[in-house]
Amino acid sequence: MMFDDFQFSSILVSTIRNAPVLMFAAMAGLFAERSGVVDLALEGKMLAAAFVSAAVAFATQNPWFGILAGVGISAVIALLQGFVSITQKGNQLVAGIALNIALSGLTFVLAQFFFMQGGRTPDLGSARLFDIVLPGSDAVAGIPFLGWFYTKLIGGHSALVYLAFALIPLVNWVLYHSRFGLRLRAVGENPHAADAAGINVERTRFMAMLCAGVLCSFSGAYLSIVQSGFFLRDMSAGNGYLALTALVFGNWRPLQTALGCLMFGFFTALQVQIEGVVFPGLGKVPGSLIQMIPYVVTVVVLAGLMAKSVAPKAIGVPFVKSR
Amino acid sequence: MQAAVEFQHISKRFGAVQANRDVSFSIAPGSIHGIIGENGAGKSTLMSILYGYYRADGGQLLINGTPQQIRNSQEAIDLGIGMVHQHFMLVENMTVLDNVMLGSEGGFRLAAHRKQVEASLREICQRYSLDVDPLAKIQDLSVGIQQRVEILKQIYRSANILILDEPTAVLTVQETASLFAVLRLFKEQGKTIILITHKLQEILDITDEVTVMRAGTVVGSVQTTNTNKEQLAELMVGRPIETHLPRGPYAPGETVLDVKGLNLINAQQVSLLKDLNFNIRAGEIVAIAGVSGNGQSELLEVLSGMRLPSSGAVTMQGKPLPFAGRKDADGLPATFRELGIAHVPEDRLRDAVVKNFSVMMNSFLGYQKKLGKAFGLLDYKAILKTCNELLSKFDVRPADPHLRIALLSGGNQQKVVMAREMASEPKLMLVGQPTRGVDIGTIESLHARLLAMRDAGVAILLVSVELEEVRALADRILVMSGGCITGELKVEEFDATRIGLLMGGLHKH
Amino acid sequence: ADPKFAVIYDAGGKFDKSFNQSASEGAERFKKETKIGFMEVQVASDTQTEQVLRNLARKNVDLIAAIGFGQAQAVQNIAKEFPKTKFVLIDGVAAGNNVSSVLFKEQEGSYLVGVAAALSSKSKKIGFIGGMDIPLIRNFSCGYTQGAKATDSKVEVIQNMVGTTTAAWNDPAKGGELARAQFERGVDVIFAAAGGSGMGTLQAVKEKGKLGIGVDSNQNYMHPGNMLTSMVKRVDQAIYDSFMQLKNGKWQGGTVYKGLKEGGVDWALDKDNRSVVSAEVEKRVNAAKQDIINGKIKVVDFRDANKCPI
Amino acid sequence: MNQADLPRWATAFALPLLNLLSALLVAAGVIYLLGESPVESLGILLNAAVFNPEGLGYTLFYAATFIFTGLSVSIAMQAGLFNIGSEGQMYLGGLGLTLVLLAFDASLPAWLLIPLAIAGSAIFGAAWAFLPGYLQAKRGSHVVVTTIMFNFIAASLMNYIIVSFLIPAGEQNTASRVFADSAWLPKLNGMLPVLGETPLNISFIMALLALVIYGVAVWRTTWGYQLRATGLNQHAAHYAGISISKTIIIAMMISGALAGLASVNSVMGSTHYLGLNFPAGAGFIGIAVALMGRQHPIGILLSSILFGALIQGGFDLSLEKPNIPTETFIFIQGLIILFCGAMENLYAPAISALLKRKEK
Ligand SMILES: Nc1ncnc2c1ncn2[C@@H]1O[C@H](COP(=O)(O)OP(=O)(O)OP(=O)(O)O)[C@@H](O)[C@H]1O
Ligand SMILES: Nc1ncnc2c1ncn2[C@@H]1O[C@H](COP(=O)(O)OP(=O)(O)OP(=O)(O)O)[C@@H](O)[C@H]1O
Ligand SMILES: [Mg+2]
Ligand SMILES: [Mg+2]
Repeated sequence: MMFDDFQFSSILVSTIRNAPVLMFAAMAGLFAERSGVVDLALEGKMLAAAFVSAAVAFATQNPWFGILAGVGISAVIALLQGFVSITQKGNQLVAGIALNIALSGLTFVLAQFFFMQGGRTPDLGSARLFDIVLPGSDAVAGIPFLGWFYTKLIGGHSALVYLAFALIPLVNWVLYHSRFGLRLRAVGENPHAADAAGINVERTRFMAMLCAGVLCSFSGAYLSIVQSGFFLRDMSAGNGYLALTALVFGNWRPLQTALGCLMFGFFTALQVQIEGVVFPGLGKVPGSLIQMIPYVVTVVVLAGLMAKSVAPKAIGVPFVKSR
Repeated sequence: MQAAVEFQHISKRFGAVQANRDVSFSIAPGSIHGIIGENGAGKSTLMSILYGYYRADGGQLLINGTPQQIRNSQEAIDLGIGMVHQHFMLVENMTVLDNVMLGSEGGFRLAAHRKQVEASLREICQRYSLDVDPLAKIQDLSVGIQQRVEILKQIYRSANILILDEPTAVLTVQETASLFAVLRLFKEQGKTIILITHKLQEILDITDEVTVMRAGTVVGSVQTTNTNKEQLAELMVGRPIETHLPRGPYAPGETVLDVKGLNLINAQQVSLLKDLNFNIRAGEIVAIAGVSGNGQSELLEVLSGMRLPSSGAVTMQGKPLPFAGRKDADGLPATFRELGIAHVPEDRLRDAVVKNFSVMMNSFLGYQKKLGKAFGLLDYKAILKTCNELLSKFDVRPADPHLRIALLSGGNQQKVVMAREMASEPKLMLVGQPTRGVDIGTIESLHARLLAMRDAGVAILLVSVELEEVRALADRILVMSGGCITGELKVEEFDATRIGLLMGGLHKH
Repeated sequence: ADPKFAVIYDAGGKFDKSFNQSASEGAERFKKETKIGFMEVQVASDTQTEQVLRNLARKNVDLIAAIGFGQAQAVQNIAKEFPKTKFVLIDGVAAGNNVSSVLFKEQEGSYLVGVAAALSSKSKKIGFIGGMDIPLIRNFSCGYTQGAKATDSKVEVIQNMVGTTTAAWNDPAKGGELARAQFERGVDVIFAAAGGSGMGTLQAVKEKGKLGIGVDSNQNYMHPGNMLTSMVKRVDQAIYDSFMQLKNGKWQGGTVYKGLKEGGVDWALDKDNRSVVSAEVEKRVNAAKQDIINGKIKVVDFRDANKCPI
Repeated sequence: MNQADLPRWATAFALPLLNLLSALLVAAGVIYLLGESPVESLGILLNAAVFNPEGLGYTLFYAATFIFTGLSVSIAMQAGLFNIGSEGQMYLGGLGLTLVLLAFDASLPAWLLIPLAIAGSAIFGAAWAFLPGYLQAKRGSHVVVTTIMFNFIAASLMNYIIVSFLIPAGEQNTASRVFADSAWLPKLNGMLPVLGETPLNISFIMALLALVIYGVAVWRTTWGYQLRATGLNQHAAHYAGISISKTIIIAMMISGALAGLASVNSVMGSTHYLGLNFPAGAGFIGIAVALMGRQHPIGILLSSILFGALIQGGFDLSLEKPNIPTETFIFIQGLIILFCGAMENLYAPAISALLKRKEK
């Protein structure tokens, strides 16, 4: 392999594998937040989808049914979140945090109730999503660089990885080039203007929540039926919050947000690789300090290099028809 | 002839407030119909009912003779009703084109229609002589142009009944004139226009008929040709309005503020204020006239300490204002207040009040440091007493110090702000657009107070786009254009044409 | 009447597929054999531990098993308060005549699986994935490294920790990802001492057809064919023994260290990994085991000086 | 229809009560599905958390921590800042007091040692909140994001410090050594023996005091006025001569100091050593407490007690009913926050209609 010394190749591959969890969630958050609803409940939706996907995939022994069920539950939760934040005009931050807490408890309780394994679902075994081997992989596998590039970097991932990357241009198109996207942005920026233009603000926001629910479910499914092969309590492990960070980092734009997710993926991968490496002058840097890298980088980037990111103006504010 | 719009016994109540009470009148098709009334008289509420924002509690609406239930704006739009709101309803970070398309996109894929819409926009701009770039972002446009975009939207949607709620409150004379030109064109095409304004001259200039509202009810509808300002004003307020306010002789004292070579360049390297030189003396009102967006707002910000100038010397009673050695203006306005500079900002909702505070809590905003006792504790008893005095002195209605200030009408909010700033007994008073969106009764009383201050020896800097107001208050008039002072004249030399030319940037030295 | 027993699991919980679970298995075995039941609880914080211990002591439970070093201080406090109640503490030391502290020489078992790993690795790169960077886990990794290096000094050990919060024990995705990253660096055998996160690691091992090493209880059954072995830590036995002793009136306080010799730790060889472990490996590992038991090999305990010799 | 139309008793009591009942109803459904009797469970829960004095002691013990973290989140919210970082600030606060105690617990008398340690926790908490505050004020970096990041960084940093420096040689527990007796906070059961053996200590009194100070500072002082003005309208605050960046930085530091103080209760009042991950989510519960208590001292007090009771009662209940895992109470906490914190108007239309009918 070409970059053997730096293990750089491995970092890139690992980045690709790490990013989808964040990417799905961040795109989900993008829909919600661009419509003016703060989505602090990504974590909860992810967890619920991870559990339901794993449980159904196990019960049916078919990962696709699992994913489908995950989509369903996550969408239902998103709509509930919508009911609270949009219809009831409740505090969106509270709603998000409340759902996260409730779902963290509920998924455990249900997993325990159904499977009696300490809030874990049984191993999916063959009901996991398989990795796709690109055609002709065997032929090129031996070629330096190209072999690695084709079989490892762009090949050999599960369908959800490809979906995650395909989502970037798709979301970009929907947001900037479709009627739905135009209305969505208007509703998140100035709902009064949208309302005056005859747009149903609440319905548009519900649609956005639905998109958020569906996209977020893939994130959960990726965790449980691609990466782990089972559900475990609290397995979202803060990824929902990281996705939100990527969203802020990306200024609520699909391409930049995806870039933010890849950055997180990259630094996580990097951190894995340099754990235990002896640095000249420093010696072995303790693993716990190396674990900080992605977070420190984020703070530095947000503080220094990045222009101020500008949130959608109406974010977090329930729409009430008078000033 | 069948009425384009007919209100029949419309009533609407908000909590304890009866915003509309048994309102009945009709609007002839192809006419321009004015609605006037004091702040809070119920004009906007009535229009909101017509546009589907609110449901009336009782009564009936007839559009072109047919009773209609209008439940939301979409249904209003479907009936050919368009509304230009007092606060613009535009998405600021989108282009004019996107704003126009919003709600009538013509299909899921935007690109499919964009070109078409753009072409028809350009065509409309030409036809109505509205100079707007369809691809410009709203946030880059001046208020006057934004107003045009609102009109464009309505033309594009071919609204037949057009409601305009105080469209001229933020417009200059020229912009108002061009708006009215468009409105006349509309009328020629047989469209019906409803115009709400606080400016009686505009009513006389353009409307065919005018309805006067007071406290939620209609107090009369008259043909414009059969009436005059005085009669309308009296109908509105319920008492005669004084047009010529008494003022003492012009006897300026010492120089209070002296501005020399003031420059302001923003982060994008645009020069906003260019080499300003002027002074203000005790006991005089210096007015700055000009089209808005020519540096007046920035000048007020600099003089009140909200923004640092790039260069120049400003002295207050002989001492330089403490700009030197600062990186930003964070906290600076406090120092300026201590020096005796009071400030009534142009944008009161944004700068001058905290909407979610009560009237009382707003009654000392900016002066909170003065009120702190031991441990910085606030003495609410004393504050309440002072606040009640202010409310009654300035006739704020309702005079409830515990009401959230957002629930006061704009005019009454303005009274609170003015009262607060005057109560600080300043040496220099900076006043920006004091009567924007305020009804004539209130204008009268605010003007009287400013003049009384002047007579008491306070130096006053007034920024206003209303030439009427400038004429009524100023001793000296400075005209600003493009960040420069393009001319100065005494009030005796007041000449609207000449000022207009100076505002256009034509020097006459 | 029958004596009363109770088990208190730490935050990992009864089903952690690790030492808590092992403890519960020991208690279950005791229950099955003696028909004497026991109470069980899981605590979430150190404050709760004390509360629960006191509650149980008040209910006149005779022997309370506290699992995990986090409970040490609480056990010490309550043991003082209730001198008649007996306690068995796993993985920690608490003072008191009525406390039996059971410590395991994880380094010895880890040494054995390190030997097995070094012998079974083709790439001569082996991996270790721990849950959190704490001395206990470092002791696993230190023993593992000692075993591997003693077998083949050229073997490279790559080590990663899942995280720094308690979430690190419950992040199988990260556990799996770390494994995949190690594979890409050439690792082909991984020892996972990471609780629930280790499930992800072993899953990844199976997926990529590499070899994994389980921890605490015998995890060979999880992925037969891909499990080289498991480093078993017989918490179950310790609990079972302690319960039995009490029942038979032979219970004693004090601190015991359980290594290979005492049967406290071991490597697991059963039908699930039979096919993976060659005769050569089996011979070498068992030889090392003998050497440790008879003192020929001294495996350094990381915790003695908070330092690993290698 | 909104709350403004309703009388005060309805908005202050009836609505929250109805919401709480709704949350409990949903919870009862879940408990029923788990195969236990909701009524009996509620009885056990209430008894364990409220009626039994020792249980009440534990409830209040947990509440003391939540009051501080709740105040921490609340004060930042008053300045318009959403501080998610109380967890990390509390963690660092624990380090601050530990360093003081490790250095001086042998040499200083309790009356000097304890205040010094408490100051240490506040200073470390404040220092950890300074950077996010500074970055928000001067560089416009979202405090929400930076504080989330700082939580992660704190976890790593503390792990490094505890594991590398604080664990006494040969010890298993990932914790500092146990402090000398002089550093143990006086317990309240000395004064109120009925509380039994609970770790409830004087930091509960401190918490009540903090609530009062918070209430006075925010609503009765110039400083609080400036703080709230900044939180509600930055433009107006600037106009009013308030230094926005100073206000933001100070608010964040006070928020951090309060979070730091939250560590005093559990570290000096209960465990008497600094353990790994000792905050155990108290910082996040602080967010819930602040939101549910509407940043009002009484609200914060009541919701802290509610959460304390849930933890205490839930724990006992799951002891008695193995079918109901403790996690059920995490779910119930979430439900309560959802119903009471985000759906406060759920029953407003119904009550309003009821009142109207009566009027007629
Ligand atoms: N959304 C609302 N909620 C409660 N009360 C309202 C609301 N809107 C208007 N009101 C009340 O109705 C009355 C009429 O308000 P409206 O906005 O119609 O006045 P207006 O005539 O447009 O005043 P202005 O000249 O200031 O624009 C006000 O006095 C106010 O108290
Ligand atoms: N949400 C609301 N609740 C109660 N009253 C309201 C509300 N919104 C507006 N009002 C009332 O409507 C009336 C008119 O409001 P509006 O903002 O139109 O005032 P205004 O005089 O037109 O001020 P401006 O021209 O500066 O906007 C005010 O009396 C205000 O009390
Ligand atoms: Mg109005
Ligand atoms: Mg108005």
